[in-house]
Amino acid sequence: MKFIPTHRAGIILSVLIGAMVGLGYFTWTYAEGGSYFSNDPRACANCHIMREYFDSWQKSSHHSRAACNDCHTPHEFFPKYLAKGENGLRHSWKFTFQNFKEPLHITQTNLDNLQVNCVSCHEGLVREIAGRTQHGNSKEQTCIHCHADVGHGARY
Amino acid sequence: NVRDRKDEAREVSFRLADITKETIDPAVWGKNFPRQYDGYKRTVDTVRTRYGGSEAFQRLEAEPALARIFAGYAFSLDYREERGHAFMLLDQDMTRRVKEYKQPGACLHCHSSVIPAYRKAGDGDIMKGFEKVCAMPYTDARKLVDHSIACIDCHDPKTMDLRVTRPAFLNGIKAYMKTKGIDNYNPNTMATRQEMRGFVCGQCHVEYYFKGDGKLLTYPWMNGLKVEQIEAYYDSVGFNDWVHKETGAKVLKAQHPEFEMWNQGIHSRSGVACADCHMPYMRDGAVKISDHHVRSPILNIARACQTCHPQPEAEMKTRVEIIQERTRKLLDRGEEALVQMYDEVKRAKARGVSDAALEPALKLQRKAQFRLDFVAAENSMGFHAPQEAARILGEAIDYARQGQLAAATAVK
Amino acid sequence: NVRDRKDEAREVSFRLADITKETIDPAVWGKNFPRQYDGYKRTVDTVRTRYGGSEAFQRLEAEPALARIFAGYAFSLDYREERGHAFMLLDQDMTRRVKEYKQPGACLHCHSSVIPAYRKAGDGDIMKGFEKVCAMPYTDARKLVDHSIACIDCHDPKTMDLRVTRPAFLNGIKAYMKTKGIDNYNPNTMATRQEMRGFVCGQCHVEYYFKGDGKLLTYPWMNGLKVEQIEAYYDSVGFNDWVHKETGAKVLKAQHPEFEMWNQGIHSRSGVACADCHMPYMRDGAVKISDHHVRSPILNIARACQTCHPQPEAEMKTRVEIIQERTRKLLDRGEEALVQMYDEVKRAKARGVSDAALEPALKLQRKAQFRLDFVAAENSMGFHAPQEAARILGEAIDYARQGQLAAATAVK
Ligand code: HEC
Ligand code: HEC
Ligand code: HEC
Ligand code: HEC
Ligand code: HEC
Ligand code: HEC
Ligand code: HEC
Ligand code: HEC
Ligand code: HEC
Ligand code: HEC
Ligand code: HEC
Ligand code: HEC
Ligand code: HEC
Ligand code: HEC
Ligand SMILES: [Ca+2]
Ligand SMILES: [Ca+2]
Repeated sequence: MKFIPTHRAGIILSVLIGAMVGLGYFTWTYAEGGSYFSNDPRACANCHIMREYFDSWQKSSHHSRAACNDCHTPHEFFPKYLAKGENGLRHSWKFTFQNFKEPLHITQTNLDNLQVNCVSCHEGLVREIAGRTQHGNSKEQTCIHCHADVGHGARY
Repeated sequence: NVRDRKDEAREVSFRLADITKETIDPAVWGKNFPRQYDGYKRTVDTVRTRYGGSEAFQRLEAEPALARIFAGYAFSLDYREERGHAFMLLDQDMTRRVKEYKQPGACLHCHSSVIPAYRKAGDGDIMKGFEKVCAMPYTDARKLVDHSIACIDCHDPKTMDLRVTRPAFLNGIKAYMKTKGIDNYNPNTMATRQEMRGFVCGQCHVEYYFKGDGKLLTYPWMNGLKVEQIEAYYDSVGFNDWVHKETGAKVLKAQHPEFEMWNQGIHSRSGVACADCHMPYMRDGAVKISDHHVRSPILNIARACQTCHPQPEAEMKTRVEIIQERTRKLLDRGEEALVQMYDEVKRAKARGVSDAALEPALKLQRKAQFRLDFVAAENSMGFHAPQEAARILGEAIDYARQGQLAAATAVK
Repeated sequence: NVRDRKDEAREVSFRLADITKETIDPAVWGKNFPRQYDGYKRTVDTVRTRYGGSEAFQRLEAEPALARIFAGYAFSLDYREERGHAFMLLDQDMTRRVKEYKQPGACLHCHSSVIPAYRKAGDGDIMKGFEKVCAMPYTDARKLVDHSIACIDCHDPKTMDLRVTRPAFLNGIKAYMKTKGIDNYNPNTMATRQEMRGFVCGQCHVEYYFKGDGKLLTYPWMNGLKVEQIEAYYDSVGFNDWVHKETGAKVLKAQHPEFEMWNQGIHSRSGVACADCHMPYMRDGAVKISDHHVRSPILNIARACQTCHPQPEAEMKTRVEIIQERTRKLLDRGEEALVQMYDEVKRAKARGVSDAALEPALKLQRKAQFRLDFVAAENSMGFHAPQEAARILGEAIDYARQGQLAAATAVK
């Protein structure tokens, strides 16, 4: 399941970095987009709309075991910073222009990353059940199908 | 200690025994997968829950109206609460419905590990063997099998992936998918893993009938899975299970439509499959496995419900019971209406009303009876689709009372 | 932009205006809480949903059976879909039920910001004033109020905490809590915040009747909140709303039992209150506020449902519609049964059957009619408690058909 940074990923990364520079000072710094490169959960909460996720994470079963990035970004170096760049840019942009839909909902790509992360920490335990696919149909059974509350507590 | 656990975790699937598509005996599979085999063996347990569980009590005694509802049919002789998978072949052998009635080989499709027998009977062609065995007398076909459900019925012996093998299901699901515009549906290549976690059970936990003289086991899903769609199919082919002894109505019996009802419920819409509740994951040493002790989730609420529902166990149990009690009360009401209808029909006959004049009443009986039974024979007492179960019973009551009225006002 | 938003987050509540327990005018409150006031004003919107929404169409036209069901009662003249809170006083003034019938001051309890008027009429004692105003003719009482629901009806003017003020609710909930073994229940001191998010609505969205000659507005919860418990109370005090014109039955009308039905549903069991769906949190700049545009959640699925249910909007809409459609179909069935029952009673009368002989049929009509209306008059088309709604309708159908049968077989 190791993610090998491909040539394409590299190109995207450079384009993204270029775009970020282009976006200029305001969006990135004032909206604290740089927070994305920190591993400190408080950095995420720099944006007030991340606040409730920070709060709920603190009350969740994983607050002493996993921080935001442990679940939400790939663990390997290149994919990690690619994801952070992509997310950071998109989120900063949307935050600045307030054009996102609420309630927030995790994207499919980030959901896939999340799944990989659950499995990577819990590999031993779930080796019998994870990674099993159905005849070429790669649709996994996701962990959060049952454990939706691990990161942020129960929804209600 | 930790080291032990880590070691344990590594040796999850030893491949001691060689498993082929002919290996029925679960003990052999169990050499490779002892944890799952352990659970599987525990389906011999017998514990009762309020409306379910695994004690084979006589339903006809618990609910005397049933004897009249099934008057003239084998079910009025012997009809029990079902129990664990371990008993399926034994219970079929022992029921008075088999001992005192002639049954076809079709019965074995869902009560035994039958695929190798089909393969053999069909000279390698399972579908052909299936057709052949269906038509045989039960006693003859019985000699071809010797095991109730086994690992091979749900698993691919090479990959251990889930797969479905039952011919009647393969035909049925293909017909059903066609109603949704999907041609040539093959679950083994087209279903997601989560879907397979329901389909493997849908192989058997479904409404069925024996089609024509060949007694071909058929799932009546050509119009859809809802009760009125199934009824419409039976009407269109002019099928009836038996003639009601008290009234002479041509009636239908519903059998365990768990798959069909679950399909109408909110859990199925949310992608929650049978295995999620009836085979929840459990921790066994350092690994998590599927609990192969298939049983009532009420006996295992912590694992079956609480990963998704954080409420306390007692609360989850109460939720189930509220749903089941509402269903049970409507069922009682429906049974009373049916029985009163029979009385009315008998009074009409005593008055000398002709069969022709009673025809409308008997047609209504057919509708009422099938709906009532669709809920009564479904084994979750409404839980798999609470509002749908209540809706169906509301219709059953309506038709039964209309039938009663038709009989009461029929003129000779 | 971001700077604005950061600033905004800081200045949540300015206190510009002074608010007292006599301040009805929401515009004054609005000075301190402009965001909530903005939403509040939007309840003038009129948008229709499949089974609800805020367009005041004539229900009697949409559903012709209703005119027969309410035969002889004011509701057979004018009965509309309700609309937003802004219209409550206007709609009461305009209905032919008020214009062409004599109504008591009791009506104003739920259609106006009436507490200061009660206080005045009771010389400082709200409960006494309430009793007095209930007994007045509508036209006289009407002069005491001049505003539909206002901030003061749900909020404590000092703390802005939720509170309930309506005397009939305070009496009703006290009686209900007594059935659960809790004496002297006072929601304003004993309820949790989450409970209050339902109680403020339960002040008005409930079944009621006018007790005795004093027309005292009363919530019939002395045995509990379920339909048969309410019916038992009415039976025990010998109450009926009117005499059915076609049959002569003494019947009951149910009115908007949202609070009672919601109480039977899974959302209420899970602690999900009215405000969670009908006044969901919304972000206004950097602050989160409760959306004071109280309306159908179908028009606001993202906020009303998706905080708890991650499924797509279209899926959530479909879920609601599946539930509502099942309810609607059973309702249709129930209405048909009722109407056919009336016909049967009329035929019996034409045959010369005595009133005494028809008594059993008419008793059944009362039961059927109250149950049917309990679901029909509840404004969520079954959504607030899907299985319970279907159960009640199943019973309604049963009683209506039994009544029809009783009439058909009654001998003179
Ligand atoms: C243990 C894993 C885990 C940790 C740690 C974690 N999250 Fe999450 N997060 C999740 C899961 C799982 C979801 C998706 C929930 C769902 O779809 O039900 C999610 C969803 C989200 C969402 C989108 C909202 C949604 O419901 O889809 C945001 C925003 C978010 N997390 C932010 C954070 C922040 C900020 C932190 C750190 C303070 C954090 N998360 C820590 C697991 C985690
Ligand atoms: C610049 C402000 C800001 C910061 C800092 C921030 N977020 Fe977000 N976040 C947003 C906005 C805006 C959205 C909504 C984006 C959308 O709807 O597409 C969002 C959405 C999300 C989502 C759900 C949507 C998705 O893309 O999957 C997740 C998960 C998330 N953030 C996690 C994080 C984590 C983890 C951090 C810290 C590493 C973080 N956020 C820091 C503003 C921020
Ligand atoms: C950074 C590592 C890490 C990540 C990522 C992670 N976990 Fe965990 N998780 C742990 C640790 C450590 C524990 C506690 C020890 C244990 O039980 O293994 C734990 C405990 C759990 C538990 C048992 C306690 C509880 O909350 O019920 C569950 C279930 C669980 N994790 C599921 C998940 C899921 C699902 C994800 C992905 C959304 C996830 N974990 C992501 C490290 C992680
Ligand atoms: C969300 C959980 C859930 C799902 C999904 C589910 N069931 Fe059930 N099932 C239950 C509950 C709860 C009962 C009631 C058990 C009782 O009364 O003891 C039940 C009862 C049953 C029974 C009777 C058990 C007994 O004790 O006699 C059978 C058989 C059954 N289900 C089969 C199925 C099949 C087949 C499927 C999928 C098509 C399915 N179930 C899906 C929860 C579920
Ligand atoms: C080969 C046919 C077949 C398949 C496949 C099958 N079942 Fe069964 N099941 C049966 C029969 C037959 C019985 C009744 C056995 C008896 O009463 O002797 C039964 C009984 C049950 C019971 C009742 C147990 C009790 O304690 O009362 C449950 C629950 C159940 N099955 C669930 C499932 C689930 C879940 C699946 C899929 C994971 C499944 N079944 C797959 C045929 C099958
Ligand atoms: C389509 C699959 C299927 C077929 C075909 C089938 N069964 Fe079953 N049978 C089941 C399932 C599933 C159960 C458990 C659920 C239940 O009892 O409702 C069961 C339960 C039983 C039971 C135990 C409960 C009871 O009813 O007393 C008996 C006995 C039985 N079957 C006999 C038969 C006989 C005889 C036939 C042939 C006429 C037959 N079965 C055909 C699936 C099937
Ligand atoms: C279909 C439901 C389901 C899915 C999907 C699922 N789990 Fe679980 N999980 C459970 C149940 C049930 C338990 C409790 C087992 C027990 O108590 O024996 C559990 C327990 C756990 C535990 C805690 C074990 C312990 O006792 O400490 C962890 C960690 C965990 N799961 C991780 C995962 C991960 C990672 C995934 C995805 C690969 C996953 N789960 C997918 C149902 C599920
Ligand atoms: C009634 C159907 C059924 C029968 C019979 C059955 N299994 Fe399973 N088995 C399942 C289901 C469902 C899963 C979960 C698969 C998934 O999630 O993809 C499963 C999973 C497994 C797994 C994967 C790990 C796990 O526990 O989830 C193994 C190994 C396994 N079964 C072995 C066996 C063995 C050995 C037998 C016979 C003793 C057996 N099974 C009989 C339905 C069955
Ligand atoms: C894999 C997740 C999962 C499992 C396991 C599960 N549920 Fe659910 N349940 C859901 C979802 C999803 C819903 C739909 C509502 C929602 O979206 O929250 C739901 C809804 C319900 C409801 C409300 C619907 C209704 O019909 O009234 C009840 C009650 C319920 N579940 C009980 C149970 C019980 C009892 C069990 C165990 C036997 C169980 N559930 C197992 C996910 C699950
Ligand atoms: C879980 C969400 C939820 C809760 C909690 C809830 N409702 Fe509703 N309500 C709905 C939905 C969905 C509808 C259907 C709207 C439609 O058909 O347009 C509805 C309809 C209504 C309507 C009719 C609206 C219209 O458009 O005509 C009223 C009035 C109402 N509810 C009042 C209440 C009251 C009072 C409570 C608490 C006692 C309550 N509701 C609790 C979701 C909810
Ligand atoms: C003082 C009495 C009163 C209180 C308190 C009250 N309502 Fe109402 N509500 C009404 C009346 C009267 C109407 C109908 C107005 C009309 O048709 O003119 C109504 C209409 C509605 C509607 C229908 C709106 C539409 O668009 O059709 C909804 C939804 C609703 N109320 C929900 C609530 C909720 C939620 C609460 C509590 C937060 C609440 N109400 C509190 C009296 C009240
Ligand atoms: C217990 C509170 C309460 C009382 C008392 C009350 N109403 Fe209402 N009224 C409501 C609520 C809540 C609604 C919105 C829900 C609905 O229409 O079903 C409503 C809606 C209405 C409507 C608009 C819909 C329609 O029915 O045409 C009219 C008109 C109306 N009421 C008139 C009256 C009259 C006249 C009286 C006195 C005889 C009265 N109300 C007494 C709470 C009340
Ligand atoms: C039908 C009842 C009702 C009416 C009328 C009403 N509110 Fe509210 N209001 C609520 C509810 C419910 C809440 C949520 C309170 C909670 O969660 O504790 C609320 C919350 C608030 C809050 C707290 C912040 C927030 O938004 O959650 C303020 C401020 C407020 N309302 C102001 C007003 C003003 C100003 C008016 C008149 C223009 C008004 N309200 C009319 C029911 C009402
Ligand atoms: C505050 C949380 C919350 C909100 C808001 C909410 N729900 Fe739910 N919903 C629940 C819970 C809790 C359940 C019960 C099942 C469970 O435990 O998952 C549930 C169950 C359901 C079910 C299955 C039960 C049934 O009766 O079939 C449906 C459908 C549903 N919700 C739809 C909605 C819709 C539509 C809305 C918005 C109008 C909504 N919900 C708003 C929490 C919520
Ligand atoms: Ca059983
Ligand atoms: Ca409306």
